[in-house]
Amino acid sequence: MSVTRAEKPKKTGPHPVDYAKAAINADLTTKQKLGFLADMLRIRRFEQASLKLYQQGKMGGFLHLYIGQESVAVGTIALMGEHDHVITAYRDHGHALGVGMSMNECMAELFGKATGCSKGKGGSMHFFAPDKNFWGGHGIVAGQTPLGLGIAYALKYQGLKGCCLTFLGDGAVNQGVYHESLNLASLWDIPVIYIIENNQYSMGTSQARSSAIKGCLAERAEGYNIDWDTVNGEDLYEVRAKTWEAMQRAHEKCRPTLLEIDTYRYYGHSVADANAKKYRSPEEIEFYKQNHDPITLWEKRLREEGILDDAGLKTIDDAAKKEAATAVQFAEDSPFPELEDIYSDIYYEVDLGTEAGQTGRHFFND
Amino acid sequence: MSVTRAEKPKKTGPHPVDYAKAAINADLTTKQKLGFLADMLRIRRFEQASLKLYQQGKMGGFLHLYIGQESVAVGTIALMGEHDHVITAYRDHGHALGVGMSMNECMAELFGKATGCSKGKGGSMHFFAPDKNFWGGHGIVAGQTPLGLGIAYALKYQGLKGCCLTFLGDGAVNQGVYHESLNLASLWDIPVIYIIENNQYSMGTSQARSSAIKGCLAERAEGYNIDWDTVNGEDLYEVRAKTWEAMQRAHEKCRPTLLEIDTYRYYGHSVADANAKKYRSPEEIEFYKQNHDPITLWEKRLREEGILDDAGLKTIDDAAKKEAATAVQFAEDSPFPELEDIYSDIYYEVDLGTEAGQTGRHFFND
Amino acid sequence: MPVITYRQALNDALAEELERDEKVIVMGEEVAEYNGAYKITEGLWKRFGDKRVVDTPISEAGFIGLGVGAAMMGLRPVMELMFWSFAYVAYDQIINNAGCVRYMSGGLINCPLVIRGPSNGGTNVGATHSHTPENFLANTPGLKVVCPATPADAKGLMKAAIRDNDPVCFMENTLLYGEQGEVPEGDYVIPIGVADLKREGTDVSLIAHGRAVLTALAAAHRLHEEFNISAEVVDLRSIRPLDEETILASVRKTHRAVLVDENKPFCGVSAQIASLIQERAFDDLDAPVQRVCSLDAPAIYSPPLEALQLPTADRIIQKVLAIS
Amino acid sequence: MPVITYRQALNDALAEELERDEKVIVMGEEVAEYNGAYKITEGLWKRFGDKRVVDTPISEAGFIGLGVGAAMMGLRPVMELMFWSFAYVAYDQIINNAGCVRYMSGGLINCPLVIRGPSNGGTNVGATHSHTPENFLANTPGLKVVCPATPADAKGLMKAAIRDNDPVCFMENTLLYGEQGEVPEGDYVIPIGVADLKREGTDVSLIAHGRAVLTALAAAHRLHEEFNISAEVVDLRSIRPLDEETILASVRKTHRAVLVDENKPFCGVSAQIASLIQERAFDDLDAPVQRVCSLDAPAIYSPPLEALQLPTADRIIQKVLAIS
Ligand SMILES: Cc1ncc(C[n+]2csc(CCOP(=O)(O)OP(=O)(O)O)c2C)c(N)n1
Ligand SMILES: Cc1ncc(C[n+]2csc(CCOP(=O)(O)OP(=O)(O)O)c2C)c(N)n1
Ligand SMILES: [Mg+2]
Ligand SMILES: [Mg+2]
Repeated sequence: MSVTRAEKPKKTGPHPVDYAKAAINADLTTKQKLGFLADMLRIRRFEQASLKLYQQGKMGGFLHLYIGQESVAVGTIALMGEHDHVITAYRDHGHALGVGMSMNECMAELFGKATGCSKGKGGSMHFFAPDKNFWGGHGIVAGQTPLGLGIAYALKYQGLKGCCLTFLGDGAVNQGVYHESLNLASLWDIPVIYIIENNQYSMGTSQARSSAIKGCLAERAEGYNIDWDTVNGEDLYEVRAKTWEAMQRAHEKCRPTLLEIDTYRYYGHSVADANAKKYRSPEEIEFYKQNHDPITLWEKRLREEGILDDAGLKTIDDAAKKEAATAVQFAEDSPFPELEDIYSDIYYEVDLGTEAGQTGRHFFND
Repeated sequence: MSVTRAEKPKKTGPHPVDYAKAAINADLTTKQKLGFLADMLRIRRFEQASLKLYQQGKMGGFLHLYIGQESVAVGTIALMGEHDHVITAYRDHGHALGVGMSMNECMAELFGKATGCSKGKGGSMHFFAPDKNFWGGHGIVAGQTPLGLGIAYALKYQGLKGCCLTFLGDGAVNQGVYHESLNLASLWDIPVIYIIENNQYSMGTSQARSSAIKGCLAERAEGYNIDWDTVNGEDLYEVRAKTWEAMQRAHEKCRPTLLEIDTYRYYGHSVADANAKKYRSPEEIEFYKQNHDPITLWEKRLREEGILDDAGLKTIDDAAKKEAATAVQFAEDSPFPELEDIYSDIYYEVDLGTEAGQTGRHFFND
Repeated sequence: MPVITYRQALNDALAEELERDEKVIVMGEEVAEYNGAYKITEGLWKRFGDKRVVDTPISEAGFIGLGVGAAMMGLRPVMELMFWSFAYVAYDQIINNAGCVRYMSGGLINCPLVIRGPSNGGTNVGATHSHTPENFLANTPGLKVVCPATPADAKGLMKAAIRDNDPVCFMENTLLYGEQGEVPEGDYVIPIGVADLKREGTDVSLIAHGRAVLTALAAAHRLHEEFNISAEVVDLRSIRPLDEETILASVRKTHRAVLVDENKPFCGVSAQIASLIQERAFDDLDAPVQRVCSLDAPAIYSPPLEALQLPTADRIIQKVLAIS
Repeated sequence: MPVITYRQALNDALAEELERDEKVIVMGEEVAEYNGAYKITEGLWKRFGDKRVVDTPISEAGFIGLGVGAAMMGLRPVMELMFWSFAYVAYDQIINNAGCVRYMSGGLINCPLVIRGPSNGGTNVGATHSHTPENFLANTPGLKVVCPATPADAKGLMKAAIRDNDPVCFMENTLLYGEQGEVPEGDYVIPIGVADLKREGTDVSLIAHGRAVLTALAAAHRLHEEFNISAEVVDLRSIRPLDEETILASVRKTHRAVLVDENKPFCGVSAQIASLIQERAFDDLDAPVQRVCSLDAPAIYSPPLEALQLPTADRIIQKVLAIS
């Protein structure tokens, strides 16, 4: 029943528009362009390291790898200004590193260490960095979609020109709360940008088996009178150009946008996904790796533009690898939380020892 | 902020299509046509009686009147065949009487009597008659929408040519579960027909203040690749013609449909609605009563067709009034449930005294 | 002290907090232009305008989630559920997002959100509209749960809830909205987590929350009049945090406890209290702790029957007599 | 008797019931082509085909509601929640539709639905994925709740649940799926509502359900070996209906009870059991009933810490020693 996507490769022909020429891309400096490469490689090297350590049993729970989708997080998040925020689902390493979180705190979180970004309490699915406008990391499919709305609502309430990039997967579009959020976003002119990272599968279920649509998932926005677009996610320039358009709509008109960005994940749904190569053929995966890898394509582009050579690439990649290795060491060396840490970070008032945190019993073990 | 709808009356000009000529209407007998009048009047007289008794304190809880919307229930439900089913929300008196429930059992239910259709356990919002393919009466907004899907699913599973008419309000379209249901209905080819009874308000909130749309509420079906239509609910012929089209689609192709039927309620959201004349002007209500009353319009039509005169109308109306009066007496005379009845109708196995109903403790009072 | 209704007390608290802190917003179905389905928000929209008092579509999961997101950003949304029963369509947002986001972020986030509305049976609105989920919500570390029984408590606790930096589930009762009582003037705030002795007594402790407190007081009155039994009435006021010391002190004094609780019995709040008392005051007990809950069936519509389904003074008295 | 895993026992039960009754359908996310996220439905799609074993989109409220509607019409859907934690997005459908429709219709409808899936902490998947809502669900008259601890119970109770004409919430545990045990051959059905003495003893009753039964058995073993204390282990198996007589008989024999429960403490299942025991076996108790629950915080991710958050044999032993 599942469609073999490799038979229907994405359009690879010349783009009708060259997004490199879009205003938001035209002025990019070499440094910025190389920076995007570095950002994508940071994600990939971090995850490759974490995969190895997961397989060595250094982590528990799930590990959902973002490898193959790096251009989406980097392409969008790099556009964020002071009042732009981001929230996503459990496949959150790319976004976390994208906003500038250190590999140390992220890797330590995977290890469940007290030095982790969430002190070892959240794990892979729950990275957070509010100081970097990154609001997680959420495990319940589509559960983050109204939160993104609320973040954007708060920006507007405070008169700030900002938006909230709110990511979800292609499988998440069939959760009701997402639709409630679309209606609210449009009805109230909330500067939220929903970004469907369409990697074609929700676990082992192809998009065709989970969503009834006419043309594409983003088209559902029509019913809510929301502007929408589809984006070729392997082209960083296109991702930037179309996301920027949406951000301007949010900043200038407080209107939401729904973007659907085509992308692909190379690994299973999570590392524990034993069926990773059953619901789609190894050939399909290989086809994407060969022809649609966003890092390779960007690298190629930068070479064509004459700003990258082998040595340059090596320098950037080595730095990413080294940061990852250092992070692994940091995580290894860090302590686990203490038993009593189980009871902190539940109530703000208790943590801060305020009066409100001291009246009555808050926890019901002895 | 609320739009005064009376300023924008519905189109009253000549219909582009004369639905009286539609196949499903062309062959109607005089008896059938008068029957629809009788059915609508039964609803109105039943509710007028119940309103009076509610105001006398004979009932508890809510009483959501259907008055003004009668053509929707009657126009659609009269089309039902052996394998067609119906489910709706809390504004359910019209549908209940429409499937042929007796006023006695309905009125007794409002009184909370043991002779009520739900033995006094459900009340106004929870009328049921599964033997007449009527599955309630549901109080949580949109909560019935996946149930209608399941009923239709079961029909298809059993190879029966049927459908489930699943009613909801214009305010219910913003509950997530309804969207989940639309996707499932289309994805799996389920013969469900969603019917939005758009009476323009959800409690005191106009449609414009609750739903962001492009053209109309039904258009959201596009995003799920579902056929849809809008219907002028004051024209019984149109309601029948368009619903029948949807039913044929369900019967023959197992495909869902979304219909949006324009209608209007004369009373407040419920009888307890103190604001009934605040969120919309008395003029607006009067305008609808004068120009868009579905019973008056149908009556007029039958007179034009030469099959109804004053005497005929009186006979039908008297019968409805008499049935209502009898029902009130029946309800008055009926006993309340006994205290021990509180504990029946919870578990089938307990009620039937099966082995499964007798192992372990089921209820936790002494 | 002025005598006002429970409804007015809530309305005053909301108005004062809206006035005091512009981060406070009130949001929910029909709270603005309609003045609230139960008129708790009467006049607020007119006074504070569209920005501060906001009508929502019927999208509880969506707007509660929105409230959580806005609270994470520092706003202080007070979200009305027209009935707490409707929390079940927003359950994930309440438990997982409001309740867990601080923990999962290792304390980087806090969520100063109030979710409020009536949570009660007794108004003949049937099973789906009569849920009382304070037991469920209080099961969740990360949430606070408050159930005021009187106008004064309603006001003082609402103000505390809005100022609290953690998510507070604030459970009212449609049958209490019209109840009158004295309410101190001025900035009256009652700390969350402090029970209140609503009546002193020596022979038995009646421990209750919400409207059950009034039922317990009625029973205490009759126990005194008809049986010369002196019943103490402890009003929990807050379910989580819970003022265990006041409960235990009362039981250590009276040696007998009857718990009155409009929850369904299985794992109701009173199950927790019974478990607590037998554990921490075992040797002080002269008789088993008794519970009077709603009769264990979905809420029945039939008005005379539903009146019997909720705890009644009669049932409390029977239980007290059985252990006296 | 063949020794098989808990997973295989469930799979066998599903296969046998699919075979026996063509009204049975299995539905959920990834249950068909993927063979189930936890492989409980392995092979069923291949054997029974698209009509009987159905993959759903990620729409729990929608498909659970669909299951309720189909069950009202006489089908017998067995719906998988990939985790019981995801019930919170379908809560209204479970409580209000599955749980209340029979009552609200005055008994005209019944709903032979099974909702099944794992409900447990301990696998480091964080707070949102580690809920154990058996207490909440059992609070609802109209729902049944079953929590098997062993392969044999898993099989026998699953078959009973599918044949039951009321909605059954069937709660498994990912940490048990690989556990092995003897399972009788043939049409093995265990009535819902009957507890099981998993170990006889005389000094203290350990009362538990689900995986906590294994923890209790481990503690009982060590209590015997290290302290010469004879602990009886009562496995509730079913939470609602509840086999109170077996619980009370055990306590009347041992005079001491320690309840072991992976719920969070506030209003956990063990609160109800403690309340029951002190009420009905007050004079038989030599010491207060003690509870060992999950430590009262959202589930922590950090693997070594989460292992300590769940009830451990050590904590059980401490409690037993404290009252012995
Ligand atoms: C409400 C809910 N249902 C089910 C799950 C289990 N689950 C986690 S991820 C996932 C697939 C999601 O797919 P998609 O949205 O496409 O995101 P992707 O994994 O491809 O990034 C499922 C079913 C969940 N976490 N939450
Ligand atoms: C989930 C939920 N939220 C809120 C309510 C309260 N409520 C009952 S009816 C209603 C308005 C529904 O309006 P609409 O869908 O247009 O139906 P109508 O009353 O016009 O028939 C509201 C808000 C409810 N019953 N369930
Ligand atoms: Mg996907
Ligand atoms: Mg309406």
